[in-house]
Amino acid sequence: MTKVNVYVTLRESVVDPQGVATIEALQTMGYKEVENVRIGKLIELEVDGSVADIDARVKEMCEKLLVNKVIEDYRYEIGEVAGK
Amino acid sequence: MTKVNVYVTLRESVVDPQGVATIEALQTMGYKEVENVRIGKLIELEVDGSVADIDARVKEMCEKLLVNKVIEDYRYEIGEVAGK
Amino acid sequence: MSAKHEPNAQQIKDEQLYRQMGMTDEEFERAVGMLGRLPNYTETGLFSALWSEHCSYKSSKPVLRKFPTDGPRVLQGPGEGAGIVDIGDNQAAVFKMESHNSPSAIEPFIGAATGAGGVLRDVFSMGARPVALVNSLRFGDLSDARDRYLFEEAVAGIASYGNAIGIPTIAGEVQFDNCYSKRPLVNAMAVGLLNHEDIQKGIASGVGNSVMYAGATTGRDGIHGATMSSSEVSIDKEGELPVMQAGDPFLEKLVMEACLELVKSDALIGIQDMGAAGLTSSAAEMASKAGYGVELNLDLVPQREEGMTAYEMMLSESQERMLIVVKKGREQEVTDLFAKYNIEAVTIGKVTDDKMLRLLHKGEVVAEVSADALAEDAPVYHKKSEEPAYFREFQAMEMTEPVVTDLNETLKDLLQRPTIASKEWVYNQFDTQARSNTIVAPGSSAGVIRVSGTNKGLAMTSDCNSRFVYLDPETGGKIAVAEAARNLICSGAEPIAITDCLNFGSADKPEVFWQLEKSADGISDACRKLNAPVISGNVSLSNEVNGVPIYPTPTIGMVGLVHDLSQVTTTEFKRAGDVIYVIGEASLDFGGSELQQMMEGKIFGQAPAIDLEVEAARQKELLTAIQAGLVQSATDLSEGGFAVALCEKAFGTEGLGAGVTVSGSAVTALFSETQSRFLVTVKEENAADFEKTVADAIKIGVVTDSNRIVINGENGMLIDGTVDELRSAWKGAIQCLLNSEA
Amino acid sequence: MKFAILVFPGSGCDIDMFHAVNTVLGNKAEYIWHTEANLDGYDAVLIPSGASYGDYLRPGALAQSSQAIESLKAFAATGKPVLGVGNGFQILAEAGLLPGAFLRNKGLKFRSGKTKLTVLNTESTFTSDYENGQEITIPFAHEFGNYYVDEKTAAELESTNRIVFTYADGNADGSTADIAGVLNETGNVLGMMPLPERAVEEIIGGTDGLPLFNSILKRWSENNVSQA
Ligand SMILES: Nc1ncnc2c1ncn2[C@@H]1O[C@H](COP(=O)(O)OP(=O)(O)O)[C@@H](O)[C@H]1O
Ligand SMILES: [Mg+2]
Repeated sequence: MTKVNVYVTLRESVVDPQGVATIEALQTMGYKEVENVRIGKLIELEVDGSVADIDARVKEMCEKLLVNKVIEDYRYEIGEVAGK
Repeated sequence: MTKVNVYVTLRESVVDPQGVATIEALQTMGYKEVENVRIGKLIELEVDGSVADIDARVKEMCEKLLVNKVIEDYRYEIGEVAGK
Repeated sequence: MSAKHEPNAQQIKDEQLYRQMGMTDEEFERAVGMLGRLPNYTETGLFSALWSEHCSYKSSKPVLRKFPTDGPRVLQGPGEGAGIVDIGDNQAAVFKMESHNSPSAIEPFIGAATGAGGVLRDVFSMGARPVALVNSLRFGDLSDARDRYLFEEAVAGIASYGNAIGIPTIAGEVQFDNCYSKRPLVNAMAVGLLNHEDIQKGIASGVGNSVMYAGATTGRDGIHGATMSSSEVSIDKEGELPVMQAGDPFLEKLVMEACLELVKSDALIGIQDMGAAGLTSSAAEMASKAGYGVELNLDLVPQREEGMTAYEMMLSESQERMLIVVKKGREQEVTDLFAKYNIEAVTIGKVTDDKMLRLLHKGEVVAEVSADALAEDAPVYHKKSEEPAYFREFQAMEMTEPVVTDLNETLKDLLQRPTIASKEWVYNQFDTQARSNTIVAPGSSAGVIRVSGTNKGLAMTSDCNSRFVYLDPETGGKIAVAEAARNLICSGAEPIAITDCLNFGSADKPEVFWQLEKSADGISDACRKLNAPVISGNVSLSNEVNGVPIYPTPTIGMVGLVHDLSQVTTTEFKRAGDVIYVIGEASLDFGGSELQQMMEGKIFGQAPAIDLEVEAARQKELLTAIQAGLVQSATDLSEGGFAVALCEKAFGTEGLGAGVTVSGSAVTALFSETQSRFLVTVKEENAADFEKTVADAIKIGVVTDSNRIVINGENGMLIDGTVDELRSAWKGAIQCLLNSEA
Repeated sequence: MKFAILVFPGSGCDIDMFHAVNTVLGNKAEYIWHTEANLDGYDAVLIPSGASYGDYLRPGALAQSSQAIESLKAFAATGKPVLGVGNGFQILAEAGLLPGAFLRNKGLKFRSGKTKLTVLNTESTFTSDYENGQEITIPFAHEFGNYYVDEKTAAELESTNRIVFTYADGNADGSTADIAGVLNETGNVLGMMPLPERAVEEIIGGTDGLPLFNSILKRWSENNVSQA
């Protein structure tokens, strides 16, 4: 079984209202040192490690389903084959 | 300016409705090799690098606001001091 | 792009760079003529945005002039953010419908959400508190995965915005047809209430008064959205993803509350939202309307991104922004007021007397253009109009009755057609009860909201059967208005005005322009006859995919006044023993019907005829009967005809059914879509009075407690089914289609 | 009896609560803006529904940054009643005044409509006017209505009679143990996802929410008479 982490972030020009509201809350709570907050997604996949060309398959899943390229960017990491 | 990535995931004992829907969709689309999907958050912070003890501060922010420990776990990475 | 790298005026002309912004050679020449010199890059951007179809209505203006826009209740007709009609007691209803088709085709969630957000700003910028949302949707028939995705996401987007801002969605419609495949229509309507003295306008008057900017910061999102909305969508071109302007309902709620507080202040001169073409349109229009000029210092505009150029700032369509003109010296009050809601409000310029829109950036004048030239003097096109060949062909066709072998099965099939099926899947995602004034939530003919603190109500609906409009635009236009009015009448409301969204293909096609003209004629006639003037609206042209226009779809949003909430009437049967009446007889009307589409996979022939005299008379009589308390339930006959409407009256009940007898040919009696018809139930003891009031009412049977729908014809039983089985076909159909695989 | 309605930026349904208490019940409720930190002089606090802070990060989470939360905690500690509905429940849970947390609805979509609830505890400040086991119909509207507590907590809530309402018609959103409303340990804080303030008029959402408000009023007058 292979672990894949997909990191999905909003494209830079897209407003992130969640991030804005969160930074305001942090600052009100006294964390004035926080200068920016962007909230994205972390998608953790467990994939059958025996499949051929995981990389291409993951990329495809991202483009077809996991990521909305009109507003989002992504990158991913294919991890070690974990035991279990 | 220091970049901090906070990774928030649902605790293992909690069923993730979005993850369940996503794995179903992926399998319908033919990605039978996917065995599990969990959807979490990636919170990217930019923090004033000159602040003392960033690590402790970030931990506090997580515990007080960014993470709900009833349902979520987290880890974070404090990155390089980026120029700009 | 930094200003240094912008092409200079000569390059723009020589290399015809204005074309990339959607301007024609003639339009560029016109701009040059008005300026008396070549426009620079920023100025070219200003012209191209404000002279886009979306902002200037340059192709549709001659058509819009046909609409009746006046009436005893009209306080504000078309021309402001939203129209206003008097509803008595010093109160008024404010409403407007707007299209967000183009963005919804690209990113349906955001596109639909910002549509709701934008039209809400139109309403509260008039000084009105929004009290309800309505939406009108058109999608492909759900057999295609992309269409299912677009539909699911658009509905979720509307829900996310309306629910978060706390305004109930109480009515709407969805039509499915493959002419909308990959080119959905998302029209959003907002309705608000105000007291007469709070009416605001978008004007910039009084030399020296301050122009203030409030709300979200400006980013590079949505640049040239207005021009994009005026062209066909191309979604697949790699690397050409436009940056969508995402919405923030949380911020909008705060901006709304602040603005509603601001309208009570005498410091305020004028207010307008930054919609299409953002800062450019709001500044130019406010100056032009008032007969003044505006000078803006763009360095003062709150910016989200670094290094923005004047061009980018002026054309950004970042959401949730307002432009406000305030009496000189009162700026701090306004800043403080917004600060309470954690919103930035800053002075960015002033009103001048020279009628120019002048922009300063980094100490230089970067644009100087007459405000009227931008806002008023856009070219007006009298597009070529030509009757399409299909129309002549269809008109010449002899109508025949479809051959149906199994009436019961056909009824069940019709109930499962997504256009007819229950829309619960949609409206269960909307908070329909927020603010505790919803008297009739989605599911009946129209939504009804209580006018807070009174015993009056506002009923609202949106309607347009675009198949009829396609077959016969003039007749279809009349039907759209008449159907909307019927829905209000059936709810116990007097129709008072309409807003509309004219969704068409490219007006450069003479056949499309003809559709536009003819349907506007039909709409105008019906509005006159039914006393419902047009007080606001929106035009969306170029709705095409691969050069094929959608069916002409002039959506009508109509609002009615319920004089006394005890008169509110709904669709469903109320109790066994009540008498069932049908108003109007069926004739051979299958052109564009749901049955025709279902059986033939296409539509053809003539649209059902409509006689506006008959329509008006029946509506008036039925409303009189309802207001006199004679009517238990009422609904109009629409898609699917009589049998579908009869079933729908039982679906909302627990255990009630109907036993009726109809005359004439079975298929026509059951499924024809003849116009101006209603189904009504009346208590036995009121039957005589009802018949006296409504001339064309025909007694056909009674409400039963049998949980069955039984329809007899001249030669025996036509339909016999349990309400439960019919209901489950109708209820689950959309969900079922959405779960299907590609 | 004087009610405070806590209003956070983005709260939308404060007006529903205001209408229910003032117009329908003829009592007195006042809006308290989240920056006003003083709840002295109020007999009960109502936390309305809506999307405070846009429901961003997690519904109810960002309200924790407001001053009002500290005064709310102090108020709750006095034993006076606190009622949070919808987003108000989420705020109370995020503040640690009630156990549990909220996940997205099982079906992933915002859902609204009316739901049937079973009343399980009629001893509480909030439910004495209901019958035990009574089925009531109450409107709801939420996207994160999927209430989560771990098994141990659920068992504890049950054995201490703190589950006040359960869903009686299918629990479509997936809440643990069908829970629709819970009390804190001392019984003076109630959180529920359905919206009783929208069920106080026949012509709007029915009247099954009225007994809840009447229970609060009754308990208050009993206490105040006995103190006098
Ligand atoms: N997109 C929508 N949003 C809200 N309500 C909707 C929507 N679509 C349909 N509805 C509601 O569903 C009910 C049935 O719609 P429809 O079949 O179009 O009614 P009618 O034929 O009477 O116009 C109406 O109450 C309508 O308001
Ligand atoms: Mg309809």
